[in-house]
Amino acid sequence: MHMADALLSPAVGGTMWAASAGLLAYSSSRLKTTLDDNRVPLMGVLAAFVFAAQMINFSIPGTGSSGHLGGGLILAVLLGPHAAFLSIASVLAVQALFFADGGLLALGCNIFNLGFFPCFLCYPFIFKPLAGEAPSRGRLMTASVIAAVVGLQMGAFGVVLETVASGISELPFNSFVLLMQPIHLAIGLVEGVVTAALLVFLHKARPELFGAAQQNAKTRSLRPVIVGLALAAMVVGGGLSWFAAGDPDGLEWSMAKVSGKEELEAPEHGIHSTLGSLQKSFAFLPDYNFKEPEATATDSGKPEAQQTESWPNVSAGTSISGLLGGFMTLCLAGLVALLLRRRAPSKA
Amino acid sequence: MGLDSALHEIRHLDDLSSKDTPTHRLDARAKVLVTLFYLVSMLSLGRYEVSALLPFAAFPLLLAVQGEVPLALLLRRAALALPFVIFVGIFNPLIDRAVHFHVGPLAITGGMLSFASIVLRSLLAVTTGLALVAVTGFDQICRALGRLGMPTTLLVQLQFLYRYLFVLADEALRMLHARVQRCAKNNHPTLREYRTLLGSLLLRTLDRAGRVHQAMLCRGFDGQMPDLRPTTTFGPAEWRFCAIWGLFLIAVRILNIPQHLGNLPLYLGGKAGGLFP
Amino acid sequence: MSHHIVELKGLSFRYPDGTPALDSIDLTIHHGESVGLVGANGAGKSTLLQHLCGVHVPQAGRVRVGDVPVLPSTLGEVRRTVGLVFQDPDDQLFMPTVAEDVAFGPLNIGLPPEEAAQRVDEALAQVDALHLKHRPPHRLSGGEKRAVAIATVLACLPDIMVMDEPSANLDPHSRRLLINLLRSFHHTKILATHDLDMVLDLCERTVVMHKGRIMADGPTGELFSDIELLTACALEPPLRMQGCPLCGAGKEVVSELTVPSASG
Amino acid sequence: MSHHIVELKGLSFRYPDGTPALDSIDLTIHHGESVGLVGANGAGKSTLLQHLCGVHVPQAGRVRVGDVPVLPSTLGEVRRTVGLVFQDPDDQLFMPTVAEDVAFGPLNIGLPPEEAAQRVDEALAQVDALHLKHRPPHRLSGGEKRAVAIATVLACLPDIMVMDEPSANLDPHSRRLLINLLRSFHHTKILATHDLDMVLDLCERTVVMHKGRIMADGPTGELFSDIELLTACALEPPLRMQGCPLCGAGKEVVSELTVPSASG
Ligand SMILES: Nc1ncnc2c1ncn2[C@@H]1O[C@H](COP(=O)(O)OP(=O)(O)OP(=O)(O)O)[C@@H](O)[C@H]1O
Ligand SMILES: Nc1ncnc2c1ncn2[C@@H]1O[C@H](COP(=O)(O)OP(=O)(O)OP(=O)(O)O)[C@@H](O)[C@H]1O
Ligand SMILES: [Mg+2]
Ligand SMILES: [Mg+2]
Repeated sequence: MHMADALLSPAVGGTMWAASAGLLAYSSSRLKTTLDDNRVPLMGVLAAFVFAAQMINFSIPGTGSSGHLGGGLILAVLLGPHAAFLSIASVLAVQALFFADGGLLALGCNIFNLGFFPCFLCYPFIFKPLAGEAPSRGRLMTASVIAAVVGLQMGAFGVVLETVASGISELPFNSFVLLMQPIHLAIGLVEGVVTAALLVFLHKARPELFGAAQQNAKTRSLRPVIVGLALAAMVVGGGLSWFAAGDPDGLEWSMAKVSGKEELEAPEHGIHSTLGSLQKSFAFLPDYNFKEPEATATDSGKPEAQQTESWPNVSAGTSISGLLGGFMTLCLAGLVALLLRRRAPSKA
Repeated sequence: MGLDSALHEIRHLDDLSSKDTPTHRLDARAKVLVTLFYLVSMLSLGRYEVSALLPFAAFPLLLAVQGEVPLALLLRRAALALPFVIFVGIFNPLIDRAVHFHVGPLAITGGMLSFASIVLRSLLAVTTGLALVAVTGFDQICRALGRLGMPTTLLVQLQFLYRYLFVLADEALRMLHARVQRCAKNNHPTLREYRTLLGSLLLRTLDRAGRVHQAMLCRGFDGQMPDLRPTTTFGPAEWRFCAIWGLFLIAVRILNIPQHLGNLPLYLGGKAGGLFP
Repeated sequence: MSHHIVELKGLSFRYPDGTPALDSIDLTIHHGESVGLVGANGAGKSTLLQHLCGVHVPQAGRVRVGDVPVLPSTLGEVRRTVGLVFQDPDDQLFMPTVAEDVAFGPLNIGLPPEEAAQRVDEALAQVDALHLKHRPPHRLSGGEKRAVAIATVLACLPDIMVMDEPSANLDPHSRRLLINLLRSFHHTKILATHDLDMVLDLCERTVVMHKGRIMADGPTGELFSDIELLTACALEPPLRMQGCPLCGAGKEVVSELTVPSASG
Repeated sequence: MSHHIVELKGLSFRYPDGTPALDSIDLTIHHGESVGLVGANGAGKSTLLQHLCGVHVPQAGRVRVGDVPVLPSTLGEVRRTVGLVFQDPDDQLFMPTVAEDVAFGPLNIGLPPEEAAQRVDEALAQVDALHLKHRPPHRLSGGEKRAVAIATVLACLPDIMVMDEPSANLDPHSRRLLINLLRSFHHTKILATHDLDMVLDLCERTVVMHKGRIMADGPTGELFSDIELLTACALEPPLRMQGCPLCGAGKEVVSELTVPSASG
């Protein structure tokens, strides 16, 4: 599911844009140095394929509903993480421009949610170890399903974090997670099954193509991926937790709303509110959060709580805990990958 | 969205963008920058702001009118983008029940305000994005982004994607038609059929990519796309466009014009209540 | 059989993006007729054919196949009557093996597997492609693909056979096989093509389209001798009618064209 | 000019999946010659052409273009000499506008932008497509795409022009335009095609391929009268040589084939 502009605050959108732009720059610089140049048209044409494939539905037996390919994982398998990340970004950009899927500000979030997780986490750390060097049909199936499910769970969680951090929607964190994750479990299963089906088909029709892809994959060093991962985890952990950890519980948040007063309700302080919104309007960029909170309070002459109400609280404490959490997540992911890698050969 | 209608929608926007109006002729960088500034300033409004959002409609409206983009198209598309936003926003009225003011007997809660605000934001963001594409064209937007610092690899990517989208989508459509022709009912393919449909399409896609690459090599491609010459310059018209809209956006962002209008009697009549007692 | 009349009345069609493709087409084709549909690139031939099997539904005017008007509700019935062979065989073949591909139609209309298997064999034998039965379609040569694509349609036992540029990309031998196959097929045939020589071989009647309209409709030989008409519609007489280099005949007919002499 | 001789010696090639495509090919083509390459589907025509501009590098035997052997190290030079027009123009047109597409080659060989722009205009004028200059390729009709694809190659000023099935899917009028264009082009031309009538119009020399080998090589008119050879290679005489329906001539030549009489 795409994150939408309307649910996003510019601060969160900007942070995610920065994260995605960094990853895009990194990926394309990596490609420039390693690219055997036949990838250039391959990336573009495969992106067009994914774009078209996303609009073809198949009926899911027994449910009366229909599903389709998402494409992130299959691109990662066919192109490798860096090229795949660029391809997904371009698909999302076209969707944002032509179908307003998500929107321009939310594009950063969407590239991160739908590109980073499948390409840089699920493919190298879940799909590759599980599928192994010479994948059998069964292993392709398991690897794709697990990788796709995990990828979409992460993506959905990203949407939740971004939405909650933006504070435009009132949906409490807990309930939103409970809504989004199960839906995306189903979507992930479909995605995994379709990806696997396609890979099996391709494997049968063009074994030679597969061998080459695997070889490419083998020679690719994991270090940059891990570096990228660490960077991303820091961005997510550090950046987002400023917004998220400040109000961990949406319910509490809305309770605060009840007690707090809003400008609309108090039209009598005309000039003050004008000054206040003047202050605010120059603060829509992320760096707002680095401004001294005191300054805001004194300038507008209103209690700080009111001024920053729709804005996340920044405190060194939450940032540090966010970084710590991000670091722990990264360790956990590494551990899981290690375990999977150990187990993969014994499965064959 | 089905492939059929998706392709049609893209072609339609593509058609509109090949018109020739003064707005179309502006350097794409100006339009892209103003659009981004627009989105940031509009979306940075507080979540209970409804009236303050209204003046922001001026930008997409004027862009559409000057660029001869049918408004109905923009609104129809904007409506299509609403479901997810409503799905997430619909909880606001249920959760945030703090009464902000009364309109007659009706109590307006914060949730209602923020829900209305979300819907309005979505409509504005979507119409603006689409208007931008319709008066600029995909290719020009990509180039503008390239000239503003987007990596070349990504730029080339986007152009390839756009080019082959039409070829592949047409191929896929013909395959779907061929399938439907041999089916008694017009239903979605089963997973098995889907696999082989997409699989065949993927095989052909891979072949095509190989041929395209060969064609590029035959014309001297050495891994570097030749520098695409800028076709437009950032002249006085562009500066004027940026300045006017920049000032306008700052103004409507700072001053809640509708509210000030509403409060006009209040300013005139001193502290005697207001529109919303 | 009256129920295999194909009737188009005042048919107009515009693509969703506004491109006009058909403009008040009136056309009646009787059972057993073999009709060639010719015209420039973009004249509307493919669009017209696609109306006959419900790929497009008429926007103005009406289409009847036999007693059944082509409407969204009758598409199932119409599709069983009309078999369309697409211009690109790759578009038509999507199952993992040739046999499954040919069986797809029969199984979909509810035939039991044994009967479907029999139909597969019959249809493949008709196009001389029985040996390809277990091959994957994407590994066939162009001509083989074309033959199998035709078999997939034959297996549905259509009463009306509609083909879009069937001879493109075929080598001369495969083209000849195709012509002979079609000649042996006695149902109604409608062929859209740029291969006017094939039309000369197969169709007693020809319809010339131009910019979405029918410019002429009559006996093939007559139309193909009308140089003015052909030139106006971006066509030329069939090659066999253009100055045979052995006898030099026909040169005067096509003197308006820059017909070259063979240099060999 | 000796440096525009094309020479293949003992050339063999297998695709990575093991399909044999070329089997010890020996062929020499001199400057200014116009050669038709004909043969059944899958005979190896496209594979051969692709060796001439380094798409494939010889696995056995060698290929020389002028004084330069085709090797990975000389590909840049070879590709500047040989211009290949692909069968499907969609493979060849990948830039956002026609002008940029045609400029792609000139810019890549390092021409300054102004000079490249001039080449674009010249090349487009040659194929009568100057009016398409600012259109995006995905909005052109099939024939227009083909013309632009040819212009992209012309703009590189190749000394040797190599085309793969250039007349497929064109309507007769566009095909005639193409033939006239090619006739006005005086460099070496090599055309792989199933359109033997076009070969008859354009090429004084023809090479017949079959299953990866060269079966015959000689004057076009002579080869095309050798029914036995043609039949063995899944070919037929050009249509214009097959019993012209006006004069009935040539019938005896092709009596082995089931040449039908026009029914109109
Ligand atoms: N999917 C589409 N969307 C918009 N316009 C289309 C579409 N398909 C075809 N057209 C346009 O409709 C007109 C008729 O097209 P059609 O494919 O019927 O021509 P045709 O006679 O089959 O040409 P050809 O000989 O090149 O196959 C053309 O102008 C074409 O550009
Ligand atoms: N990419 C490929 N991988 C494997 N085999 C191939 C590939 N391309 C072609 N072949 C095979 O190589 C042989 C020669 O093919 P080629 O394309 O050169 O034939 P052609 O003479 O151009 O035929 P056509 O007239 O159908 O274009 C054929 O048997 C074909 O199946
Ligand atoms: Mg057609
Ligand atoms: Mg070929």
